[in-house]
Amino acid sequence: MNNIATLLALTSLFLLGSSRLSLAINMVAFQGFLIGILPLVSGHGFTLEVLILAATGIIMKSIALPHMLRKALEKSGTKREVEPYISFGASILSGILLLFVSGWIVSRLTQDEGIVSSSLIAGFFLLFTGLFTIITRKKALTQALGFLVLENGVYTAGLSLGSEFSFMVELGILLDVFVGIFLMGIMLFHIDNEFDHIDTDRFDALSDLELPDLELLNGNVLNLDQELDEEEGAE
Amino acid sequence: MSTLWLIILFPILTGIVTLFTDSHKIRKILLIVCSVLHIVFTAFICLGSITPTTESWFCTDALSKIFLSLTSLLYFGASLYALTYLKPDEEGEHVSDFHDLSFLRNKNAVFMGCMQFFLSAMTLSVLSAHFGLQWIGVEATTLASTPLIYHHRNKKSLEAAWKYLIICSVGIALALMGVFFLAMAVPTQVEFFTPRGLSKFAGYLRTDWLQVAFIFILVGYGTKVGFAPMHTWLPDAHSEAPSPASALLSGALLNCALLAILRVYQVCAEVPAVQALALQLFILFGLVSMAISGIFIMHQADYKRMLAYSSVEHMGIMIFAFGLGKAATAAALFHAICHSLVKSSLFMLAGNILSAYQTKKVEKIHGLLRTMPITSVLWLAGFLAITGTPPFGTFMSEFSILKVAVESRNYLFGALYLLFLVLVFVGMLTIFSTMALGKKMPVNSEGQPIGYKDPELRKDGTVYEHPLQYITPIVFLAAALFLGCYIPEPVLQIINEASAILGGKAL
Amino acid sequence: MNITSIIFIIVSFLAAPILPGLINKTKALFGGRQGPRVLQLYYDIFKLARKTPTYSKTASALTRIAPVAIAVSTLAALTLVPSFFNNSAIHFTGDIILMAYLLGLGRFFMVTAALDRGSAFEGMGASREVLYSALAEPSFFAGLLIMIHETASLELSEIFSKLSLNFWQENPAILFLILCSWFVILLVENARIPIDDPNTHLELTMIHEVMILDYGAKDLALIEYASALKLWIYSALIVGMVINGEIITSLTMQIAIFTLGMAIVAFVIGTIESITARIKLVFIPKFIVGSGALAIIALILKVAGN
Amino acid sequence: MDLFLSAVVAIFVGGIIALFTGKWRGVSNFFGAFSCFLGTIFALKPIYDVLIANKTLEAITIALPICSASVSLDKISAFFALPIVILGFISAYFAAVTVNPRNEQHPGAYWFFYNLLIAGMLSLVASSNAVLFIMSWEIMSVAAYFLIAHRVEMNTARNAAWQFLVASHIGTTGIFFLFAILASAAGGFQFETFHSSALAEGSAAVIFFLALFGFGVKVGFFPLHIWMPDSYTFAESHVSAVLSGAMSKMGFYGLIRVLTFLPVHAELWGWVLLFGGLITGIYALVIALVKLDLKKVISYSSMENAGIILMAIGTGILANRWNQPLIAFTAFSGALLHIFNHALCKGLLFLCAGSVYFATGTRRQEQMGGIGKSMPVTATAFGIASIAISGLPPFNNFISEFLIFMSGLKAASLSTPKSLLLSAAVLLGLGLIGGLAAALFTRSFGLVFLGTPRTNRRLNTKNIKSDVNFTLIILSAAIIAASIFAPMLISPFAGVVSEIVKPLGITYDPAYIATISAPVKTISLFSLAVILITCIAVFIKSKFLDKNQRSDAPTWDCGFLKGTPRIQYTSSSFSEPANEVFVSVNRLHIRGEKIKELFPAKSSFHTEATDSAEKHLFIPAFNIINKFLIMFRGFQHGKLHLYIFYIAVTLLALLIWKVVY
Repeated sequence: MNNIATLLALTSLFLLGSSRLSLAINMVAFQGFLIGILPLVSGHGFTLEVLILAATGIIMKSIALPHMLRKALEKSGTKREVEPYISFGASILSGILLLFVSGWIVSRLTQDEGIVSSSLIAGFFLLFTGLFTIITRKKALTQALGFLVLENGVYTAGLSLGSEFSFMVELGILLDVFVGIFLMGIMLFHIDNEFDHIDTDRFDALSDLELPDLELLNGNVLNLDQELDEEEGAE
Repeated sequence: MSTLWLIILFPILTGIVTLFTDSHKIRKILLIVCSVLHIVFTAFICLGSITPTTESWFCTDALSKIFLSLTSLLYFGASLYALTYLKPDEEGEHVSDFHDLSFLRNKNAVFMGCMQFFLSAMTLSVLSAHFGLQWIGVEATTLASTPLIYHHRNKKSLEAAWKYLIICSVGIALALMGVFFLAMAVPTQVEFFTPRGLSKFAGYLRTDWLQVAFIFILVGYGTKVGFAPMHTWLPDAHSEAPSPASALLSGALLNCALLAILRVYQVCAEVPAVQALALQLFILFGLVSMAISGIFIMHQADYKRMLAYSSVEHMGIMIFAFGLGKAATAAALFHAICHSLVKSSLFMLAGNILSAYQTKKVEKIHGLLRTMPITSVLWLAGFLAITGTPPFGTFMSEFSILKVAVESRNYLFGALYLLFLVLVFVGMLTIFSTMALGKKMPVNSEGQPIGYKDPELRKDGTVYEHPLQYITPIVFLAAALFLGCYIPEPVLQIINEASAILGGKAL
Repeated sequence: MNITSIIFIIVSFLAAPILPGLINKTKALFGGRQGPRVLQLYYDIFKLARKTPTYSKTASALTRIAPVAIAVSTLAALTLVPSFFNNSAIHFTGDIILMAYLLGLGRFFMVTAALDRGSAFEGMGASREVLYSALAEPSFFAGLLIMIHETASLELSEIFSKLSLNFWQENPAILFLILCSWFVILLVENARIPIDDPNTHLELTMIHEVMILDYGAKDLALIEYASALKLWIYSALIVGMVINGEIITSLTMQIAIFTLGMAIVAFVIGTIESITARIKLVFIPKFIVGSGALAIIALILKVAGN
Repeated sequence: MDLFLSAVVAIFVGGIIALFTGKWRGVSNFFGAFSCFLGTIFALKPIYDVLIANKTLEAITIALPICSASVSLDKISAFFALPIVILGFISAYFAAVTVNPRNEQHPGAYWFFYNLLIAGMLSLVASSNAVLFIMSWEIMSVAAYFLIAHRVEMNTARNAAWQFLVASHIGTTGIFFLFAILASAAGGFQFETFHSSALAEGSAAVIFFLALFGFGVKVGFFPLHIWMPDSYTFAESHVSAVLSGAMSKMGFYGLIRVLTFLPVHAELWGWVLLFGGLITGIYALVIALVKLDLKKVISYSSMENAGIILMAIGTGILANRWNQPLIAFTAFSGALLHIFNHALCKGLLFLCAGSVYFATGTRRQEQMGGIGKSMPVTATAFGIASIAISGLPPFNNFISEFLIFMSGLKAASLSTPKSLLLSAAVLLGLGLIGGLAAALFTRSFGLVFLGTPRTNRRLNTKNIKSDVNFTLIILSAAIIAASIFAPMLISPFAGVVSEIVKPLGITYDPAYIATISAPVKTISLFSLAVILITCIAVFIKSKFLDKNQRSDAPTWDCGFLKGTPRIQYTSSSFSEPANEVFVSVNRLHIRGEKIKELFPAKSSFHTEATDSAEKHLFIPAFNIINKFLIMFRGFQHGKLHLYIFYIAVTLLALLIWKVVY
């Protein structure tokens, strides 16, 4: 369990440091695989349900979704994430910082129990890495990857806490995540079609920076004297 | 299998059928049939004829009933409205074209199908008692509504949909984390992972975990509800979505997410320390949301975005009220009802204006009272209703909330609350009076307007308004007006019951 | 209403036009001229009263009504003036306010009538008149306020009669200041030099005279008479304020002293008119406000004295 | 009470019928106006019962969503219902004959909001429940908003309406808050419960100042008056009459009503009202003197009268505080009488202005002149109203101002320095206000109705609506009647006064009524005498003395041979000397070239007068607020990753703040 947690953390760090998108997809796929086998090693026994869940998880997260993302990547013709908001080196450093933060939070949270769960740290770390990726990267594809990592983090944390729900709910959650990322994949295609790029930093047509030109909003609305003429004209 | 599954599953079925139907007419019929069926089911649930068999998945308490009937009602209104709003299929739009994964080709089929999925998801999230199931429902609403937002298939709607999907997914993922923590807060394995199930362990809940869980869930679902500063997707999505979808998003979806938070609060209320934290955060998020929305409603250039911000504001009002507790809880629930009715009508009316003028810019629209008499009168009435002007129901709730704030000696909060309400009022008044009043459009010799995009004017200088375009707003606004003058006994009873569930007093 | 007040009204009614004559006589005295007769105004009024009026084409009914209204309101004000240090014909709590405002009513008609003919000059006079009288009003009330405070009485005749000799002896400064400010008001309200020069020939500098440029005949007679009456009222107020009527017991003595007082007021006005020049129009508001300031200084002195 | 409520309902229902019959102009007009007539006449009966017959009407309880509210009519309510009923009736008539024949307007909407306004005001005064009060208050404001904006074609009307509703809403928040405080202290929304509630002194002060703020907006308390001149100006004249004559009185109603809830009135409040009123009154007149728009002048005069009334209320509070019941009684009576009288005068003035506007199509005094000859009834009515509003005898406003003067005079006879200050403020202030008001209204009356037309294209006699003369005559007659029968008003109004001070535990000696009636009686007789003598004298003069008069001469032009109508004194030149005096408050902004050469070319010259409060207080404040709000707009910049960043930061901040830390 600890080993898997360490591996998860390492893949995340790797993700932060790599500029090549195909590599990043592979990393995430590997992460999906690791998370898929996590329930098997967490010592809950090998019931049929656990096996099905693990299999579904692996198929979805490490095969289907990465495949789709790869297709999207091919179609868009992009290879690298260029000029992220925070450079790759700094990202790795921040990643390490985030790792410490996760450790700190987890240690504070579990101080009553006196145990520090490494997989919980990994969960938090994945969550933060996912957020960090979405925040600092520009390509829509990377953001989708970031979301996947975040989702992995949540899942890992959930497993490490041992808070398991019934089979159906777990399956439902998996399905939801899958559909979500699937949708993102579809939209990646659309983005590529519409914009000829998948850079989300150029997604800023929708903002409130523009001010309306309304007569009622300039201070002169208080002074209506000069408008006498208009009214007389209308009569 | 509980019969409750039926109400969740049949919209999915009709939705799938819709998705693969080529005839626009049949799709329309399916849409309406689905909504009517849903209303019938809802009526049975509200009357208590359908109840969950076990406690583990669903509950149909007063809270669920309120939000379910709101959802059902708004959905009915929105589908009626969608009948006229959706233009007939364009040439070459076939359903079964799966070419290069670029999603289904037929916009209308996707839209109507997803509406029904959306309904199902919302129903699931409202009815579910199990926190995991509820999470699935809320996430499903996001997934089902993304295609709705992308309906127009242009750059802006794509951008809006992408932002919506990413932000809400992130938020809801955080909420899932919170749900896991919630499970940790219970020392032993629980039989029912539901509010009632957890409440049985009231004395044994672990404060730390519960607090963390609550924060994660509040931030997570709060993103979906649209609390500032997580509301950023909301104006984009609401303004780009087609109006029936905006009406549903604003009137129904936000409520569903709010309900999810309230369900968690039900558990938190069992532990005083966590309850104090929760109430504090409620008030904080409420005031921040109101302030932010006020700022953006002032100087707003786009009337649909203005309505979206107004939703942020009203969610803020409600959560603020929940934070105050006591009678304000009931007031907030009442407010939720009135807000849903009014806001969805306003979005529909905005749709009318948009389809006539083809612009969402406030500054380009003047003298609506001349060109679209019915829409603009309703538009003004909606303005009064949404800003809490008596005798609309919103006034009653807003005033009772203020009274509770003062009663509990939160003078500062009360004053801020009023200040933000004024800010919103002024901003909205500016926009509504610019649009409805003022000079009529200059027209050329043929009576067609000059310098504007091109509403097709008829001889008398007005735009044709289809009855379906305004019948729902009329009914909804009338209902909001009626509720402001008199609350029928069953409604009052159910509100008070729901308020009691949340530890509040009667209205 | 007693016999004294009836005598007073009759006397005032008849004798009012003497005052301008006296003033003119004084001025002539200072100028070393013989000057017009003291009764000149009577002659003028009688002469005018015999003539038939001519009106401007622009004039409306108001021009015809105004002289009557002015005369009536001034006469009405007269009934409220203390008669020879005794009660006025009609006296009640706060009568002085009615008196002040009745004179204001006369002014209203004077001003609007001036605007009635559409003459630039008359409008000019009107615009000055309304401002100066508006500014004079507060200082009038300021003086009144001190006297009310001293006498604790709200009727004009009572106020004057209660202003005891003591007050004169103890607070000569205060009373003097009030006197000064009221005297300025007298000058302002009656269009005397240094505010206004009734004898000037340059319409641009006139105030009162320019407003009645268009009047002639009976109307002018009425207005001239009302003006004289107004001067009489103000003079009577000043006399009543300065001279303590309580100590003079017999009516004849009262009448004699009152007459003497009025003559002195006329003489003082004449003297002022002789030795000062008309001040520049832009300084008039300051002059009036300054006189108000005197009254307010008196008020402060009074409060400090308490 | 049933009758009163049914009157309200009748008016309201009439409005709705008129709304839905809007297509048929005549039908709509009929229902709208007729229901107003009917309702106002019915409402008179209960008002009479309460005010004069001293009956108490049984309260009626209405169920509202959050409480049950009772409706009742006490003396204060009945008193304030009077102006509503009178002006509601007369303006409805005016509207029926003038506005709605015009084609571009939708009569249904007009009547709906008009009737809603009247019904709202009537239910406002009748409600003895906070929720119902606020509801009626808001309905009244909203109805007024739509009435002001009724001429939808005009951006000015829209802007004025915007100002109105913004101001009104900001004020309403104060009212919201104060009622919330009262209700939470009393534990109920009924007014009866407010009386018995034990309020801390601090919260009483808060309530008072909130009330002053909230209701001050409606009455035009400086500097909250800013919306008022514009709204009254750009609304239809008969609407302005109702707004100024009745609606702004609702502000006084609210203030007085709230005063009755407070167990003790602090001295400070009295001073604030006194000096606030004084400043309001003088400021209004000083600004009005630079304004050239007839209706704006009348609007500012509303503000001036509000100042006088506030001064009187302040005097009353101070005198009560000093245990001078007679002075307090006089001041309160004066305030109430002035409210009533002002409603009549202001209604008449606005209706006259409306009638002039129909004839000339302008409100600019600079362009009018000589209208009196073609509109003698309007001119006479305006003249009467001008004399009255300037506070000159023989008309009613003088009598009410006289009472206020009396309270000041009486205070002067007290021996404390404070009382001297009070009476100095009242006497000097009222003196100046009276003088300036006279200046203002001689200007308007003289320049609009007298002289010759300043431009010849104005004054289209075809447009003169003689139908409206009926309303003018009625109101003029009412003014004269109120002057002559003023003593009869004192005793019913005294009942209102005693109801106002009853919660303070003060009862006034009934003999006071006689004390203050005595001078009022004399004045009324005096007024009657002055009116009669003047009439007789004028009659004699015109019949016998002016026999051979000629009226064909030109106006004496002092040797300037080419007199034209344009050489007449204009509105701005008339007030120029006054403006010179008050230049620091009402500085004009002059645009245009100065003449330099001996034979100048054609040049233009334009002056603009803004309200100083507007220019130096509100516009800068609005700009600052605008800038401040715009600062935050960068928050919604459209960058997705930063949006996610907000979420992350919120989450982390909360985690660190609340849990981990």
